[in-house]
Amino acid sequence: MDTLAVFQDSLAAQGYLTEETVTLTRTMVDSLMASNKTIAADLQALKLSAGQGTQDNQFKIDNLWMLVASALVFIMHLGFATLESGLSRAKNTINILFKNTVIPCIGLLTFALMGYGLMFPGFVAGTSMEFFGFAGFGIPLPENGETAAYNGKFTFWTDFLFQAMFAATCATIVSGAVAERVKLTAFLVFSFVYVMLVYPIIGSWKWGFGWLHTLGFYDFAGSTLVHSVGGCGALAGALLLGPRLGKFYKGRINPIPGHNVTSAVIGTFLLWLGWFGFNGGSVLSADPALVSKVILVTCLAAAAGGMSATLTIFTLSKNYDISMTLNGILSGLVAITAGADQMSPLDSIVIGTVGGVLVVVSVLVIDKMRIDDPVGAISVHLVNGIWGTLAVGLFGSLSGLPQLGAQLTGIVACNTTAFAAAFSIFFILKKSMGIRVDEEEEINGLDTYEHGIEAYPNFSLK
Amino acid sequence: MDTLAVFQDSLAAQGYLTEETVTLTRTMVDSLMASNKTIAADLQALKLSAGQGTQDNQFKIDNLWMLVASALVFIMHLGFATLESGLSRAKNTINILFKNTVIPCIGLLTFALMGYGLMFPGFVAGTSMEFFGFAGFGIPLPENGETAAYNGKFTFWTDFLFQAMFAATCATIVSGAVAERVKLTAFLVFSFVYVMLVYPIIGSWKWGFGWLHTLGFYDFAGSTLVHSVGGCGALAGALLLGPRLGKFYKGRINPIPGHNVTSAVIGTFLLWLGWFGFNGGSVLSADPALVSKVILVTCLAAAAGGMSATLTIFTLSKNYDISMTLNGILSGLVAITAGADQMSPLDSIVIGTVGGVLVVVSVLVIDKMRIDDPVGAISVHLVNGIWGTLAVGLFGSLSGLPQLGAQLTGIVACNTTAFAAAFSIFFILKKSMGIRVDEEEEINGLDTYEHGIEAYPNFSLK
Amino acid sequence: MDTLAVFQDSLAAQGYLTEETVTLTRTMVDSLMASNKTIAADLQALKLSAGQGTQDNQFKIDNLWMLVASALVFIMHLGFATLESGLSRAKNTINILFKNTVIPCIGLLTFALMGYGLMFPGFVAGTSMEFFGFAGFGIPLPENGETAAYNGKFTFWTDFLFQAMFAATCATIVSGAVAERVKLTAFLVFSFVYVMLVYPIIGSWKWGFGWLHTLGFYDFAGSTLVHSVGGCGALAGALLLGPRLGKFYKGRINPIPGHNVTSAVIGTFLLWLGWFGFNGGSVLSADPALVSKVILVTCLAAAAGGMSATLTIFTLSKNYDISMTLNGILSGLVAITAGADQMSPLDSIVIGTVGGVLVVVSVLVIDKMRIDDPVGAISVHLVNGIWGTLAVGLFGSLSGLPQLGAQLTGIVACNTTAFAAAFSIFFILKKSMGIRVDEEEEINGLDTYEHGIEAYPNFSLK
Amino acid sequence: MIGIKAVIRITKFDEVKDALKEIGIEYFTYYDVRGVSFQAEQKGIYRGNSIIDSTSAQKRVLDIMVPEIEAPDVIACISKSASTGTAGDGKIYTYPITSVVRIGS
Amino acid sequence: MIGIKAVIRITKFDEVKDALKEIGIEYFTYYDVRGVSFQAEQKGIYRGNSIIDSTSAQKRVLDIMVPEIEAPDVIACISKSASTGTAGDGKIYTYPITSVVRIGS
Amino acid sequence: MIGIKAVIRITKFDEVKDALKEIGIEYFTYYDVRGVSFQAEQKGIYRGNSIIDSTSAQKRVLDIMVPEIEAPDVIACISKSASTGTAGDGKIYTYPITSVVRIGS
Ligand SMILES: Nc1ncnc2c1ncn2[C@@H]1O[C@H](COP(=O)(O)OP(=O)(O)O)[C@@H](O)[C@H]1O
Ligand SMILES: Nc1ncnc2c1ncn2[C@@H]1O[C@H](COP(=O)(O)OP(=O)(O)O)[C@@H](O)[C@H]1O
Ligand SMILES: Nc1ncnc2c1ncn2[C@@H]1O[C@H](COP(=O)(O)OP(=O)(O)O)[C@@H](O)[C@H]1O
Repeated sequence: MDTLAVFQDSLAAQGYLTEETVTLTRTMVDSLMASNKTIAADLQALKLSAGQGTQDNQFKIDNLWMLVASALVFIMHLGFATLESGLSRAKNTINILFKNTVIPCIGLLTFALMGYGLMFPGFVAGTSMEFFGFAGFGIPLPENGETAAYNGKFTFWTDFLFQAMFAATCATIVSGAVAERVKLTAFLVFSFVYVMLVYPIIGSWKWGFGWLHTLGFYDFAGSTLVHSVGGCGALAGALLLGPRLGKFYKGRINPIPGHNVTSAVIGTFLLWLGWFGFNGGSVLSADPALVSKVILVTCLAAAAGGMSATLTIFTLSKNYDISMTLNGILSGLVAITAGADQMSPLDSIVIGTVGGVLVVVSVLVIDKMRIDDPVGAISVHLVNGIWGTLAVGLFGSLSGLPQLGAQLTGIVACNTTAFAAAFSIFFILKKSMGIRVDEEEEINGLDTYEHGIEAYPNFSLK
Repeated sequence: MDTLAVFQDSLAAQGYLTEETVTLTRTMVDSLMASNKTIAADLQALKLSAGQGTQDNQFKIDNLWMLVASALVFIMHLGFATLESGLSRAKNTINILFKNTVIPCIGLLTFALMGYGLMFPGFVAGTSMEFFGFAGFGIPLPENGETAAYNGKFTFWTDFLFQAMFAATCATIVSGAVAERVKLTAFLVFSFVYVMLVYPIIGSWKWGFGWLHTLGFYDFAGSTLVHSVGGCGALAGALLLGPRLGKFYKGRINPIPGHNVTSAVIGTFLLWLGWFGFNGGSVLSADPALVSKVILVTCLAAAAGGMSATLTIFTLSKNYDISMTLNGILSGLVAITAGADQMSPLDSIVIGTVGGVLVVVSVLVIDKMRIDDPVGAISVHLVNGIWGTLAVGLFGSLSGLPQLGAQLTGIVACNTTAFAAAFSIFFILKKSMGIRVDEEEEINGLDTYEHGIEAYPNFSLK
Repeated sequence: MDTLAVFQDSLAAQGYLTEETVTLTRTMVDSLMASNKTIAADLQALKLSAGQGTQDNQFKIDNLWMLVASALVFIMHLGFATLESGLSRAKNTINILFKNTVIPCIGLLTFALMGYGLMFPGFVAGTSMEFFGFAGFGIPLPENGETAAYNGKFTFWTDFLFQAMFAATCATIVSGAVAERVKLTAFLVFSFVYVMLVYPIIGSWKWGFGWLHTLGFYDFAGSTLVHSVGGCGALAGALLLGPRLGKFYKGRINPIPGHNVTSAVIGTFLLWLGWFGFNGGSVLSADPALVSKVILVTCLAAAAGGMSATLTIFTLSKNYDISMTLNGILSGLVAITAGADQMSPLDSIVIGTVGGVLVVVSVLVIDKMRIDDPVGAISVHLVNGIWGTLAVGLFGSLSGLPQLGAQLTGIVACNTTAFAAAFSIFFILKKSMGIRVDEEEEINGLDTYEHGIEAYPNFSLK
Repeated sequence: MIGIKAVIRITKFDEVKDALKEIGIEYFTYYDVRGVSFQAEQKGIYRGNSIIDSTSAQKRVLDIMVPEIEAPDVIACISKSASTGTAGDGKIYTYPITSVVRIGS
Repeated sequence: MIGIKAVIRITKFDEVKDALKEIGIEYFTYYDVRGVSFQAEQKGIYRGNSIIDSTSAQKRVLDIMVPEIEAPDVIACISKSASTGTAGDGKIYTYPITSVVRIGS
Repeated sequence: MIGIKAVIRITKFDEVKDALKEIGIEYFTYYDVRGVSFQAEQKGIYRGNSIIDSTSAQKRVLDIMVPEIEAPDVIACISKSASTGTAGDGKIYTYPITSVVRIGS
């Protein structure tokens, strides 16, 4: 830029007049101006193209992360399958694995059919007080749905995929609590309705910009919208089914250990891994600060939950109960989910620690209440879903009385609705087709009755 | 830019002449021009550097996705290992796991040695009608192989890695069909030859820009080139080996259930997960629209395949046969593979649904034909590989008679070649070293004979 | 730019004077200059913004890759859990799974508490000769810790997470060697101290820019700093504990096979998968050339290690011992870790091949020395950690005598320190609380004593 | 002493055990066996084909050594508590025991 | 009644079962045991060391109660169908049964 | 011939086996059973609740056929080698064997 300065200096110094002057022709001036114009236009074009290139790349990265996150959430279904079947008896293994295999299939298909339209009905963000809306069946590609114009971060396909992977989760949660005695067909009908209607409608209240969103309720990745909603279904199912034969035998609580701790550990680790995407993907972009903090606090809460549950049960019963350690890890994960983007590392450790204590106490209390939850789904998902949602009002950047009020509103609204819906569905099924297998089937195991074979038929005998 | 306009306006308005004029010296004009030149040069430099920065980032993202996709395809080998061993008896578990563990090792090493050179021989894209070419041994780094100059999207190393992960898959597919009776050493020799020579040569016809590519044959991620080619090996092996002892006993079809459904479920989920990379990576960039759509339709096809297989077998035999659900999911995945980038979500559901029906029917028919395929590899990979390849001519953006013709040509050419090659290799091995273990080994299990121990030696007894 | 040339040409051609001249007013000249200034300023702004956009994206990609790599390293903990428990007897399964579940929890929490401050004490890179430093407790966010200003590539949270995932690994390695006889509480105390103090202090010598870094010691991703350090703990533990009952019975070496080869195979594949992130993430950016090459040579070394171990044990004992194949794969991975960014594909195959031979020989020799290492942890992690670190001086871009010297210094320093520390901790524990369970507990299995139940209680009996 | 070997349904085990406890049996031994009865046929269905297998009815054997005089009570007790009234309930055998030694004595 | 306890190779089980069916045996019970014979030695190899174990030959025990008069036929039938002609084919024992009760009757 | 049925602790198996080898026993059969003794109570703890189960003491049964004259030695040998001196060491029964046939002969 110094040359211009020279120009200016000479003008100034010489009073704009010297002997050896240069007289310009019109052509000369025109061409000088044209030069400037060309440069300016060039600059404008570059501004656009550089901006476009930058935006394309940012779109590509954000979209890529959301796809990777979807893959991570997908693998949670295997986590649920192995965790739940590991904590149940061998004779019901196929049954549980089967449920957890078809649920993601059902979830993807029904969410494409109706769920997405119910969950994102197009409420006006910030002002809508609506409870229900429906954007229509199917997943027609919106205009520009495949470009950055869709939402600046990922394509419509990515959006749907990530949401659909979440959807099936709540039915999977129910599966664990009703394990070893529920009639398969009845459970499939329940899952179908719950995933296609109940989950997305409640979800629309917050994530679809409905009334809870307007009221300021906060649920980052679904402590309430996914886990509590699933947990309510678990509670309703467990209540209506009654306990497994022998669980409360002669006035005693009779523990029924699962058949495969290796499987349960695999499941828990896969769930934890999946949570990298469940929470990390809920940032809805690859924003470095936010995603890295979210994943970090998620891991710290899981670790704290695992350790505190371990120590709590050790204090109470003097043994290292691995099933409680696993439940504790999951509790930390569920509890941090509602506020994962609002918490400091220290907050997350506190939240996870409380979650780990809560899950152990809750498992014992639920047993005492004569509710039979084979895998602890109610304690992990419902109790800690509530705790985590509350915690947003107690810790982190949003904490404060008004937020606490909003959180309580959301908790009460979502849980009563979910419980009422789940209870109704199970109740209708109970009165119509029946929801519990007969005694002989339960004793001999559901596998041979509904699936034709056992899970390990050629295992020990040659 | 307004200042220039002011300049122009004043020129115009004043007829280029006023009283208070400014006379320019040569220095002044020179420096004005120099200023413009500097700006122009700066702009040019920025254009380059911004473009470079953008391109660097795009290269980084695309390359990253391809590496993540390679990792996902890698984990499919564990998927195959657990699926196949889960569907076989405990006494042959180590044998199957061993095969599926060494196959990726063999695959990586032989693909580096020769396979890559055979698969990408440097045919001229669009005109080559060649059937065979060889670019040479090893994987010497091409000039600029580590920069965006290589192909604009990823490095040569990434390219090789992704391709090599695919390569071993077809031998893994064969492994399932010949399980529980094949001689280990013979199978290893077969795998070695099949992966190093047969797979890449057939692959070069399309992906190496050979004659099938020129004819317009389309196979996005390998319904034919990977799955059918593997399925042909499976069929040839099953035919030459004959059925397992007791499978067709006294004129009856005698089902031989596997030993570990948990393992089979783990395997299927890992394969589905791997398919995120198998199909998603075959886009060969992180293009948001394409990758997200490919992954979405892949998942929808899997879900549809799983549900339709479940319902089909339920209709036929009145039980929820989880092995068929798992096979159905895989069938959907195999079937969508050939046209995953060409299909709408609805197309993919249709393709997956048909795949799920096909796999059940095919398993029953193959049983009736007295061909013994313990894990259903032929039905999943060959039958649905053919179906998926055909579907490109029937559904989606490429559909139409000409494409259908091209697809048929490719199907016939690849499958007959693969089958002939596999049959020949197995036949030569049968006549020379023998391919089937002796009866006593088969009855007692291959594990103790070839591997020294059983898979679960300290499981039930302390 | 041609317009300017026209201007210049006309000036030159006409001796700066023609009849039809244009006289400029001061306003005109001012506006011309202002125009130039505006353009220049615009250009400057664009330069910054384009640069910023590019840098933001680059930051986003690098950070994303580091997070994905952290997830991959995380899943290695499940790999260790399933590998180690699979290679042990069923009666100790919960015990091993429990250890490997709480270790990552302990690792994350203690690394947040003290480990990170010990590992990165702020030594002056390149000149520091320090052995010890401490940056303080906890993980307070440094200024700009969430922006690219932190290190240009990823956020502080990402940095911590990736490092913390590494930290727990060395305790996990020890777990395998002391399996089936160590007292759980003692082991937890050991892990706590080892992960919180020993690992990070030794790590600071190189990765914290301490004295070994200054001396030129090279350890890309931790053949020595992670694996050998873990292996030293394994050796110290195995020595102080003594062999399992019955392992060396009546002068014979009595093999004690594990209970679940399926589990061991799952573990090995997950470890291999995790190594994509362990080595690939150690590039500390998503640099396409480096990351792709690192992952490729990692895979090649694993494949070569697997094949060479398979063939070595086959030569020696005429069977395909899958446990050796698995150990061989891991050996290749450990061995390539120190120089993964320095090796050509061919180098890596050689390094892996030697690793595979070494592990087999080492397992046999360690048995002969009457040291009982149930899963081969010493052979895999210590022996091959040393081999891999040495190999940096023998192969690849750094090879040469000076480097070999630096490598030897590092190997000796780290291993003697780690061994001395581990031995001291175990020794103090042995003298105080005791480190070995009593005979009855060992015979009946640790699970029922410390954990209350067995791992597969409802497996074979209904 | 006499040995009583009762082949019962596994699903009846808890009831039999409780019944035995009530009549004062202090110890018994049990293990799982498979009872072959050639009438039994379809035992499952896998991949569309029935598993026709006469070998797969799982049963549990209780092996109880009692003074001869107690045998009829024990037999009656098992016979009652193990019964479902349908085919396949099992059988009870007795066989002579010629001596008993307590280990370590 | 007499009890026949036949220790056979597992691999011969199907043949024995079919043979028994043919001679009209309607029920029998079986379970798996391990036969120790101190001659037997190397039973596998793991991580380069042989597993020397005299305890690991898996055998199957068939337990059949038949009227005394049928016993010789059943024994002959098993002896024939379970034989491979090589060492380790197993043995057949008989022992007295003093009473049989059908559960529930 | 006489049949010796010894119910022992699994943890004592190796010692008993070696002891039997030393006194010249060539073959025996064993299988795992569960011994119910109604005294036994807490058998574990899971999710905070004790597993009260009288059924879970795992035992191993050794079944040995010997000429009647050898029986006392074998019984003494087992009784000694299987003993820990604490409750739960097990029992040894004998029962008559009426005939033995070697399969295939
Ligand atoms: N003769 C026999 N020899 C050995 N075991 C027998 C005999 N008869 C019955 N059993 C055993 O008793 C079990 C139950 O048979 P049982 O109750 O007699 O059948 P059902 O009620 O149809 O008569 C059989 O599965 C078998 O294990
Ligand atoms: N004296 C015995 N007491 C108990 N079981 C025996 C006896 N002799 C043989 N057996 C059982 O019969 C099985 C087969 O042994 P056998 O066929 O006699 O071997 P061989 O053919 O070498 O003589 C043995 O593994 C063991 O389970
Ligand atoms: N009367 C019996 N009938 C059947 N089995 C018995 C009997 N008494 C003991 N047993 C078996 O022997 C095992 C060991 O019992 P034992 O050693 O007598 O206990 P204790 O040492 O407390 O007297 C029991 O678990 C059971 O399997």
